[in-house]
Parts: sequence; structure tokens; C-alpha cells
Amino acid sequence: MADETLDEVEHYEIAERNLRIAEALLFASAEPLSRDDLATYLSEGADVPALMAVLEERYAGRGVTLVRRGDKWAFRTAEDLGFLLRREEQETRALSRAALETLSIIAYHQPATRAEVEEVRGVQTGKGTLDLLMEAGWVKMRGRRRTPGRPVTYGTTDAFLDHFGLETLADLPGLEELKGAGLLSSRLPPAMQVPLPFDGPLRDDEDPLDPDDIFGEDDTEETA
Amino acid sequence: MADETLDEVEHYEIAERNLRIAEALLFASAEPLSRDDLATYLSEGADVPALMAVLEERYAGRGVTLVRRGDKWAFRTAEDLGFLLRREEQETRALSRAALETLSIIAYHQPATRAEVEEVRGVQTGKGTLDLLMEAGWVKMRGRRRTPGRPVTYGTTDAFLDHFGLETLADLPGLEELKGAGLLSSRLPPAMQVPLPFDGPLRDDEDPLDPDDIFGEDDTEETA
Amino acid sequence: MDLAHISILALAEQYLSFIETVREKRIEIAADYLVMAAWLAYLKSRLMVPQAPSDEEPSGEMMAALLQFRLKRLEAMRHAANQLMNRPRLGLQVYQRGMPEPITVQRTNLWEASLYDLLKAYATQRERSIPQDYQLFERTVWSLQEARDILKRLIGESMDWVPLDAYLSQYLTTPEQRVTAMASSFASSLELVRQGHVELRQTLAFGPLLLRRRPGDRKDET
Repeated sequence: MADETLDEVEHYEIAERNLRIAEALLFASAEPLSRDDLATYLSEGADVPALMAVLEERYAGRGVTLVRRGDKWAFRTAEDLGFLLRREEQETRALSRAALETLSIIAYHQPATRAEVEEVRGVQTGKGTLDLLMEAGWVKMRGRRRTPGRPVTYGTTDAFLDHFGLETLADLPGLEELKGAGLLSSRLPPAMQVPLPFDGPLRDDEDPLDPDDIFGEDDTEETA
Repeated sequence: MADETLDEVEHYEIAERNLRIAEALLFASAEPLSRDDLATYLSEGADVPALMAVLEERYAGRGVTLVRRGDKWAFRTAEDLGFLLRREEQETRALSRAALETLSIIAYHQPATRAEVEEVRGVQTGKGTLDLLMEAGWVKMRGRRRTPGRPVTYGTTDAFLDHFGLETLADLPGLEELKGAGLLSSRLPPAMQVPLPFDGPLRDDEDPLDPDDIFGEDDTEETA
Repeated sequence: MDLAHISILALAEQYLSFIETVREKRIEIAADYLVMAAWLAYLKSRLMVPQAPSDEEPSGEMMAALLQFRLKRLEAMRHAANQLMNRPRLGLQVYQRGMPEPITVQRTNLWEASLYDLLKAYATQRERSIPQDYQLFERTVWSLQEARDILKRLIGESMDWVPLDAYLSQYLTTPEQRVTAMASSFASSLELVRQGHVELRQTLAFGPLLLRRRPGDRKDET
């Protein structure tokens, strides 16, 4: 009797130890582990599937569960908690200077092609900048200029007016107002003008967008 | 009566759900998570330390245990299984004696300037040594000592605690004896008040780092 | 080795002889070693020569005690470093999750910019495009003759009273032009009145100046 109890205790202790080791191995491993992978570290003749069954039961309903992958085992986050690991976040970010500059030129000079924006900026405008402004919903493709290469013309959207608190494009301050606000220095060449932006329907020199434009947003023709 | 029971049940369910979520998050992450990291996902006003205490108890004695690292928590394999899990192939590059000494001096004397480290070591510390410790993620620049030359003060990081399995700096081995022997003081005879390593917010005699410090890691002022 | 019981004097002797042998072998000696050697040589001299009462330097014994303290502290730090390294370390005896399931955050950006930012960006660019080199300030002035020609062309056949501003509106885009156009055309209009080509009328003070062709005047007459 006493011997039997001792045996049982010993058996229990060995099993618990095996469980601890299997737990640690499965936790630390970079990939699911097979029966052989585990057996190397366990006591001689350990019954791996039986141990796995115990572990699986112990973790049932917890945040982490033991799962079987083929003939291997691994710990995974409980499936119903998967949403925790995929989160959607809205991040408010300040517009980069390049984007601000491009946006402001499009606002004043619209309809404007990328080449025209670049002419005012004096530097090349990455496609990423325009994409970003379109993603933000402030800039849209209007049409194509009826000139060689048929470059896409860009303009601002209603969301643009909305975001910047403008009722219409005519609310964009003109030359005098910019000066008055101290944004433009008063020593400017007399010929300098601030254009009147236009966001009406297509102009005489604009064609509608090609059907492809809506999907592809491919404006390689500008660089071609 | 029935209402009370319902409340209790509800309370219990919320707590269990929080435990599952915390368990899943901590399991999913390789790095320790802070109270804020966890709270984002838990029910409003969840008591993170209390939840952690429950989790710690549940995992006590298992192959994987919940450990505290500074202000963060993480699941780690049980220390006593280390000899089993030890991976042969992961031979970490042995730290040089200079790096080892510098690390322990910073750990036990923090916040410490380079000059103070050199004072304890009796030799100059190459910039490479500190860089190496910072690159390992164990040492960070804390601020600047409010003394002439405003030398940078160094301290240990949470990753340091994590790597060496310390809950807090108070767990540094032999800290009490060193303190008792006055060996944490920089002067002879041992000062009446023996300083203890400190990794909290900036001390009275520390200024925040200059904006440049984050980029340049330039501490020429110490050699100037 | 118990540092507390070593003879500082013996240590100094030993170290200095070590430096001497190294030097004989013409090996580069680190500055730190030399500093240490110099310091020990000084300490040795302090320990051997009795302290003069007027001497303000620390006594040899004090310096020896300080050296002993520093050696003990360094030894303690080395010991501490060993103890640290022998702890169950992450990635050596203790492991983190081998298959981390990273939290993937789908970020959608809400872009933020103020109207001021926008206008500032525009103004800055326009100013930037102005050539920086100095240019002679070119004054756009309407000569009286020019103003007279333009005025006559504008008035044309009209027999209605029209404000001078309205006629000139297309020239009044820039302030410089506004000033010169107003001045020159007003002067010209007075001249035209004197010659009997146009009539000028102002109904109230600071009111608009009204202008029309004088009835009976022939267009081609100058």
C-alpha cells in the first residue's frame, strides 16, 4: 500500500514536471513542436499525446490555448480574442510641408497639372504627395488638359473647403489680403498676381478623365 | 439578494474576461507590457496590478510564469528550467571586461556620468563601450548633471531588468552588502547617506537631455 | 586576495617594477598605466617621507586608504558584474515567447492642417519664386498721353454717365497701377473736358467721378 502511494506520488511528480517542461518548450519555440521535439526533453517514455491532452484541457477557455497543427502542437492566442491583435486606429497627423505646398498651389491654381504645380514649387512633386492629398480627400483629378501629353488636371474637393472652413474657393484670400495678413511681404514684383481658382465644371481646355483614370490613377503620360 | 448575486456574477465575468485578455496580450507579446499597454484592451477602470497578481498566482510553479520587470509584466519560462532549455547555438558574444565593469558601475551607481564610471574603474572608458551597452539596450542616457560641463547621466533600462531577470533595481545582487560596505559611495570616508541606484524620473541634480542628444549621442562636452 | 590587507607600499613597488620591465621591452604603454604609475610613485614617496606639520597635502596614509577604497570598490563592481552575468538571463536560461503574435494596428491617417498653414505655405512658395537678385524698381506710370488715349478708347461712343472707376477697373489690379492710372486718367480727363470732348460730373463730395462723351463731339476729333 505505502509503496503504491509512493509510486503514485512519484508518477504524479514526474507527470507534472513533464507538463512544466512541455509548457516552457512550447512557449519558447519559434514553431510548433512535434512529439519527438518534445520527447527529447521529457522523462524517458513520457506519453506526449497524453501530456498534450492534459495541457489542452488546462488551457481550455483561457486567453491562450494549446492547438494542434498537423502532428505538432503550439500555443496560440484564443481565437475569439484575435480581434485584440488586429486593431484599427485613427491617427491624426500633420501634413508634411511638401504636401501643404502642393495642396496650396492646387487650391490657388486649379485646375492645375502636376507640371504646373512643380513649376510654382520649383521642385519635383512626388506621386506620393498627390496620392496622399487624394487619400485625404482634399484633391481630386478633374480631367485632362487638352495639350500634348494630355496631363491630368487636379482640383480641390468639397471636403477641402469643409476642412479649411471655406464656403467657396473665392474665400481664399487674394494678394492684398495675403499681404495684409503679413503672409506676403509688401516688396513684391508689381507683376505678381494671385490667380483666381476655378472649381466649376470642366473648362474649355479640359477633357473628361479617361475611363482608366478612375482605377489606375496612372499618370505616366506626364513623365513620358 | 438575487440582484447581489447577479452583480457578483457579472463582476466575476468581467474579471475573468479581463484576465483572458491580459493573458492573451502578454502571451502574444515578446516584450513586457505596461499597465497602459494592457489597460487599452481591458474594461474601463480595470485594476491592472490586481489582475496581474491573480495571473501571477495562477502561473506560479508552472513552466511559464508571469514576471514583473520594472513597471511592466511579461510571461517568461521558469528560471529553474533554464538548464534544460539552454540553446547551444545561441552563444552570445561575450562582453568585454571593460563593458562588464561599466555596466555594473552604471547599474549600481546610477545615475552616473562617464567621468564617474571612469573614476570607479580608474581608467578611461572608450566611447565604444558605452555605445555598445546602449546598442544592447541595457543602458540609456537619462539627462544631464547640473554641474559645470553638464555631463550626460546614464542609467539602466527596462530591457536591462528583463535581460537579467530583475523585478526592480533593488533586486541587484549584493546590493545591500555593497551599500553596507559604503562601496556605492563615490568618496572616502563613506558618506553618511549612501546613495542607492536610482532609475526613477530625473533627480534634482539632473536636467533633461538636450534635443540634440537624442540624435547625435554626442557627449563631447565631457571631454571638452 | 584581500585588498584590505595588502601592503600599499609593496603594491607600489611591484607596479613600478612592472612598468619598468614593460618599458624596457619598448612596448607601448597605455596612458592610464602611466598615470597609475606616476600616482603610485608619488604615493610611495609620501609613505616613505614623514609628514611635515605644515604640509597641506593629504598624508600618505590617507592616500593609501583612498587607493585601498577604490581598489575594493572596483573589485566589488567586478564581482557584481559576475553575479549579474551568472543570473538566469533572457535568451540564455529564460525565454520569451518564441512565436510572438504581434499586434497589427491598421492605421488610418486623419490629416491635419490649418488654413493658416495652407496660406503660409502658398505665400512662402510664391515669395521663393521671386528672383532674389536685386532688380531696379520699375515704376509703371501712365503718361498723360497714354491715359488720354486709353480714356478716349474706353469712353468710345457711350453717351451715358459712367464712373471713372468702372472704366478703369480692368487696369486696377495692382495697387501701383491703381494709383498711377487714377492720377493720370483724372488729369487727362480734365484736359479732355477743357478741350470739350468729355463731360465730368461729381454729385457729392468724395462720390464717384462720372464721365461721358460730350454730346455733339465727334469721335475721330482729337
